[in-house]
Amino acid sequence: MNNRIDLKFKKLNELNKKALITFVTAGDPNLETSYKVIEKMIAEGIDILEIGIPFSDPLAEGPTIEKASYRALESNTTTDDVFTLVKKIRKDYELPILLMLYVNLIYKYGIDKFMAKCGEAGVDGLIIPDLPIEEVQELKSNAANKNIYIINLVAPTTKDDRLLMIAKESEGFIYCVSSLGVTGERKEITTDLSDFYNRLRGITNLPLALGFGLSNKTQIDGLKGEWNGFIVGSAIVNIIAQYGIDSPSYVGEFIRSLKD
Amino acid sequence: MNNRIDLKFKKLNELNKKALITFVTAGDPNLETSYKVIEKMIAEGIDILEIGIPFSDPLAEGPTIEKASYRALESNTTTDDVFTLVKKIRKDYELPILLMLYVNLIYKYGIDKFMAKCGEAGVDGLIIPDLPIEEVQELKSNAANKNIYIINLVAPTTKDDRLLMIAKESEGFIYCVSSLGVTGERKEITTDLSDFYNRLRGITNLPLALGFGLSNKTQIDGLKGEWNGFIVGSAIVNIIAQYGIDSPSYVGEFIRSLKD
Amino acid sequence: MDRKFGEFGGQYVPETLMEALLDIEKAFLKYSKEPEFKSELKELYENVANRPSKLYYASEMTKDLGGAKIYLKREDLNHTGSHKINNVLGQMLLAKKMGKKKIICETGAGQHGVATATIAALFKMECHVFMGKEDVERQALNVFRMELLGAKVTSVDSGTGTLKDAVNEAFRQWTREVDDTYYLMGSVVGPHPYPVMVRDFQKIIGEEVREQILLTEGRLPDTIIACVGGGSNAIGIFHDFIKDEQVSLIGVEAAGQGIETDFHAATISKGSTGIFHGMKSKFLQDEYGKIMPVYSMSAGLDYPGIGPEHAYLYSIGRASYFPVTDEEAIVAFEYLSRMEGIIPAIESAHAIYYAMHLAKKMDKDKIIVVNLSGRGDKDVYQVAKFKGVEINEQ
Amino acid sequence: MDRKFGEFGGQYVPETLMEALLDIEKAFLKYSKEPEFKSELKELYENVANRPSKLYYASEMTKDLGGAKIYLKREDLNHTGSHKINNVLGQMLLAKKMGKKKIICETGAGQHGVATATIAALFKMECHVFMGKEDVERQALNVFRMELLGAKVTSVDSGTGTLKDAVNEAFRQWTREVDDTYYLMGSVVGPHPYPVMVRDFQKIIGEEVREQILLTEGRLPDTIIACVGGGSNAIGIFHDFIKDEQVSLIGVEAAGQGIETDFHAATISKGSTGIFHGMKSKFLQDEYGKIMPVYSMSAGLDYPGIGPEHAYLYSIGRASYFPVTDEEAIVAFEYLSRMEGIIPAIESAHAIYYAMHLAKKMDKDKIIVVNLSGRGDKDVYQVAKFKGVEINEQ
Ligand SMILES: Cc1ncc(COP(=O)(O)O)c(C=O)c1O
Ligand SMILES: Cc1ncc(COP(=O)(O)O)c(C=O)c1O
Repeated sequence: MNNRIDLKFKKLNELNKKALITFVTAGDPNLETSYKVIEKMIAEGIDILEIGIPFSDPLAEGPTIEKASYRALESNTTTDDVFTLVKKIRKDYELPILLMLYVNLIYKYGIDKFMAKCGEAGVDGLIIPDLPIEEVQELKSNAANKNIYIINLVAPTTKDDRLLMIAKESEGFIYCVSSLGVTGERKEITTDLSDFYNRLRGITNLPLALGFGLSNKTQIDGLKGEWNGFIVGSAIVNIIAQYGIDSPSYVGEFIRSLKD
Repeated sequence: MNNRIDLKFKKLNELNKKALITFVTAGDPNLETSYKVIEKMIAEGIDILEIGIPFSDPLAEGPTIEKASYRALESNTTTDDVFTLVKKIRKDYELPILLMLYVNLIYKYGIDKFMAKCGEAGVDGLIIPDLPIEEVQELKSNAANKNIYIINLVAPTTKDDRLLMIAKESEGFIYCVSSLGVTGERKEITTDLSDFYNRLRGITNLPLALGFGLSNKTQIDGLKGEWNGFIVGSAIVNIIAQYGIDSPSYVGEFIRSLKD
Repeated sequence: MDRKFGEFGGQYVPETLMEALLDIEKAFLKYSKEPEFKSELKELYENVANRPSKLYYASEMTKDLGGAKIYLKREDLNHTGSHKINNVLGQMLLAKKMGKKKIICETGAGQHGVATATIAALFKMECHVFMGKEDVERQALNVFRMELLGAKVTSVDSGTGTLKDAVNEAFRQWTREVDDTYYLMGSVVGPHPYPVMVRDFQKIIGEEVREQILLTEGRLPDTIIACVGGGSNAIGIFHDFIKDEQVSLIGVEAAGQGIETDFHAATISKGSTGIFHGMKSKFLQDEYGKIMPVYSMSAGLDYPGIGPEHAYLYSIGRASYFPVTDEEAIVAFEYLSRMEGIIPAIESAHAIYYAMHLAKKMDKDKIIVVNLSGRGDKDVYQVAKFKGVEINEQ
Repeated sequence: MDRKFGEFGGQYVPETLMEALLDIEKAFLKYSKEPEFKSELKELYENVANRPSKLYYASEMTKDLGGAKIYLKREDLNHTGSHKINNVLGQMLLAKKMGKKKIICETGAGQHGVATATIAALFKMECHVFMGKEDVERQALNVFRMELLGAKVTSVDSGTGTLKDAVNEAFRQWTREVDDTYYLMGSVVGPHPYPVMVRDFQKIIGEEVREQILLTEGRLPDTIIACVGGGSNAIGIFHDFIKDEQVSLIGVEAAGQGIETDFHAATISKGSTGIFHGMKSKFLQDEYGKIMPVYSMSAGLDYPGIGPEHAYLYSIGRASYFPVTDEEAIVAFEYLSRMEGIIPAIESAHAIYYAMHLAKKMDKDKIIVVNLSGRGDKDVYQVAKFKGVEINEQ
């Protein structure tokens, strides 16, 4: 057990703390800004970093992250650029780094080559929104060879027998989608989250991180259940959309507000 | 034999002259002008007068007479107005007067009543472009009662056996359509008119008057065959379209040019 | 061959056209009896027109209205989208037998023009369509369809710029080139033999209905409803049932803005006997016999006359005729779209409206057949516009 | 049930949708085997879709080209004007059996949207259609048809504003309301079980062709040609003949301005294997897997992917695929209009063009069947515009 994700959750567990996982789209609005935003977030004490690779058709995203993807493509950000970015971060930091990307980016790049590059750059896990467990096998062994976890998602629609299947296949943590729909901030989460947590916890001992729609401390604190981590994405991307190359300090401020 | 039409052709025949039959739409652009145009034409020596009653849908007419019809309707000219006009002319003149009109105007007016009015006003004949001999019986006896002739038309398309039928039914004269198509001036008449004349003359002794597309003396003089009369319409209507209420003297001039 | 239906019908046209009409009558008499012509026409009905057209049980409409069972005769599913093609196939085949190479016709909604242009293309005939200026505007889609099919379309701006004026102009054109041109009349109107001939080429509709309803219901319908412009789709579905006195036959006229206004085309309701377009029949006319301008949002019903056979059926009480307004037709247009997923021609929507009205008052064991004479694709722009929706084609 | 065709197919979707897909698969497996479902579907095919569609012998085209005999499978004569309704009837019936009340779908040319809105109206289901902004503009007629039928139409302006983006947005909407909504996919694309299911609901086309051609010609055709957007009309006509190795199967892709330019949608000719819209198949993509903007004047073919079964048939050499440009499609659009009096959908015109090209090179005793997937009324404005003709709807 030497994947940084496992180590991180083990440590947080010992401290009785929850993981703060934050998301940024690489290259939005350019790679330099992304790097600075990431440095700020790390400085403010995030636990796990999730970097999105831009895609032409991010069909699991709401308008916020969809537009970030288009901005990053506008600045010609490629998968190779993202590896360079990860390498640069990894030089200075040991926190777990996850890539969020659509499966075609891996497939077209070449699965083998993609995993090799991940290993080289220091990627610890992959979040692939359009890859349900039915299709995960094609990537699994290549990823495992490079000690890279594929993080599975579960949704409120996922029934118990399927949760069990997914849990069995999972490693690192399980990405628990808080509500129906695509990514994006939500005023209110209507899913019965404590039931969702209990169903999951009854099935697996893996860390459970909740994502989709989380945007402020009050909301996170108010959530019932013993979640092991929280994933914040659109709220950060919105700040970047607003402030562009000036966003790093605003993002930093926002992260601080979540930690306070 | 006391219809003015017969008398007229008899007299012209004795003088070895051809009939000049001229047309005007009653009420174009108003009844007063029509009256003046008619007086002028009579003064210039026309032989037979043909007065058109305006109709909403004059489907045997070309654009010239069609528009005259619309102008006359614009000035609210009715069938009754036309009877008044005929009466006024008949007070002073003895030349044969023909009404040109579409069959519905008679039918809707009431066949009996219409013929009575014609008789009263001094009408000698009717030219009904949409009444082939197949349908003439319905009017025939009523017209005959008032000594009114229904002038039949024949066309270049009419075959010999049909010419014979029509000739048998005819009285006064036969209106011989010079060419295919609707009324209106023609640069050139392509029908073989001498053949047409010979076919007709082989069948009937009735006077034969040629109409459709005749517009000047040269053209009329140049026509082969021993036609007994010529009908001039659109050429006159064109003058009225151009000069409106000032047209009587121009029409007079034109008639003179035809007689010279 | 009978030239009249009672006092109605006849042949009131310029002498120039008489030989042509007699030729057509002769050819029609000859060919329509020949087995070869019959089998060729049958083949064309099937392979080109897509016949037989379905008799569709409108279950949702029936359920919703709660009265008589409603069946729709689906002429909208014919090739080119209306009943007009039946007649065009018959006459075009006749024109071909007669050795003609040029076809002229009038069109109102454009459906007859499209059908004629279509079959002219297939038969490699020259085709010239006359269409009122106003109709050219409200049925632009059909104008381009005709042009695409190789037809020449002449916009007629004399008179009211609608169907009646298109007929006038087509007649005028015909007199110019009557030697080599066939006038392909689009409805059961005009001089003999058109009303007989067009009826004979459309009567397939009713013949199919008889067979279909006997098959599904084991009995004849109680009521048959069709819209009436010139009256061809109505005669087409009525004809085979005229002898069955128990079947009530209903024609629906366009009441435009209402028959109490000056803006309608309700010939039977408000017209009187007259002679026009070659026939004695009922017309909207003034006291002197001047033909009145008429109005309907539906270009195919915007005509001041009606076929002579309808005037006759009305005069002897065998068929009844009722007016339906623009607004009511639009109600039916939307109703059928939402209820059965069928967008009817705005012409046919007039008949649908009357059926909606009548079905409610009839017992559940009664049967109504409505002739769905055409599809409504051609009308959606106009209805949108009528309802104030902005449509921008780009 | 096989989730893949060789290496192609699969189920690459967000977990949120997986249970829904599994439910659909289960329901499909269950119902599609039940005699009751089968007979209900047969009834719908006949009474609503107007099936069987004619197999039309294109005698004029055959004569003109002087080669193989050409038959057209007339899906354009189906209710709503294209093959799309076959699939919609099947899936809507399934959705009803599953107790669903809300339907969402994507549409390109608008034909699938119109078909879905139509059957949703008939089945009294709520209907929400997603359509690219650019397609909303070039197919305005269909937009209003859908609205008239009671559907809500959402114009999608993300991405390229065409079919692919409409699919993205429909997927997004589905994840929001997956509990009570059925996604009615319009072609043999997307995650399993759609490619299988849509194919099974479209295979009636080929089954009818077999019966019809055996009846008229006593043998199978030599070549079958269909246009390929997602590939449903093509699979529909191919499927029953896949086992008959002697029948050559040809798909025609949209080459837009030419496959040597950046403006085409020729997936097989220029694409590579990838994973998108829930399936592994062939896509037009860059070296990193970004989906490329595609172009075709035909909204129904303007899609960067192809159904996985086509990718498979291509990979094993059982079917061939060829590109046809906008300009060639317009040539065929006009050719078929003038030659047979049939205005084809611009999508189908692609297939017609290839048939024109191929027939000439084949012997007179050979037989080609072309799938005429839809009618062209929806396209006349666009073709007019393409040709520089001014059309003003008033
Ligand atoms: C669909 C449709 N129905 C009805 C009509 C009216 O004609 P008729 O009364 O001859 O059936 C038309 C005429 O264009 C039409 O297009
Ligand atoms: C008439 C027609 N043909 C073909 C297509 C392409 O779809 P598919 O390849 O699924 O048949 C469409 C799509 O809209 C269409 O409308």
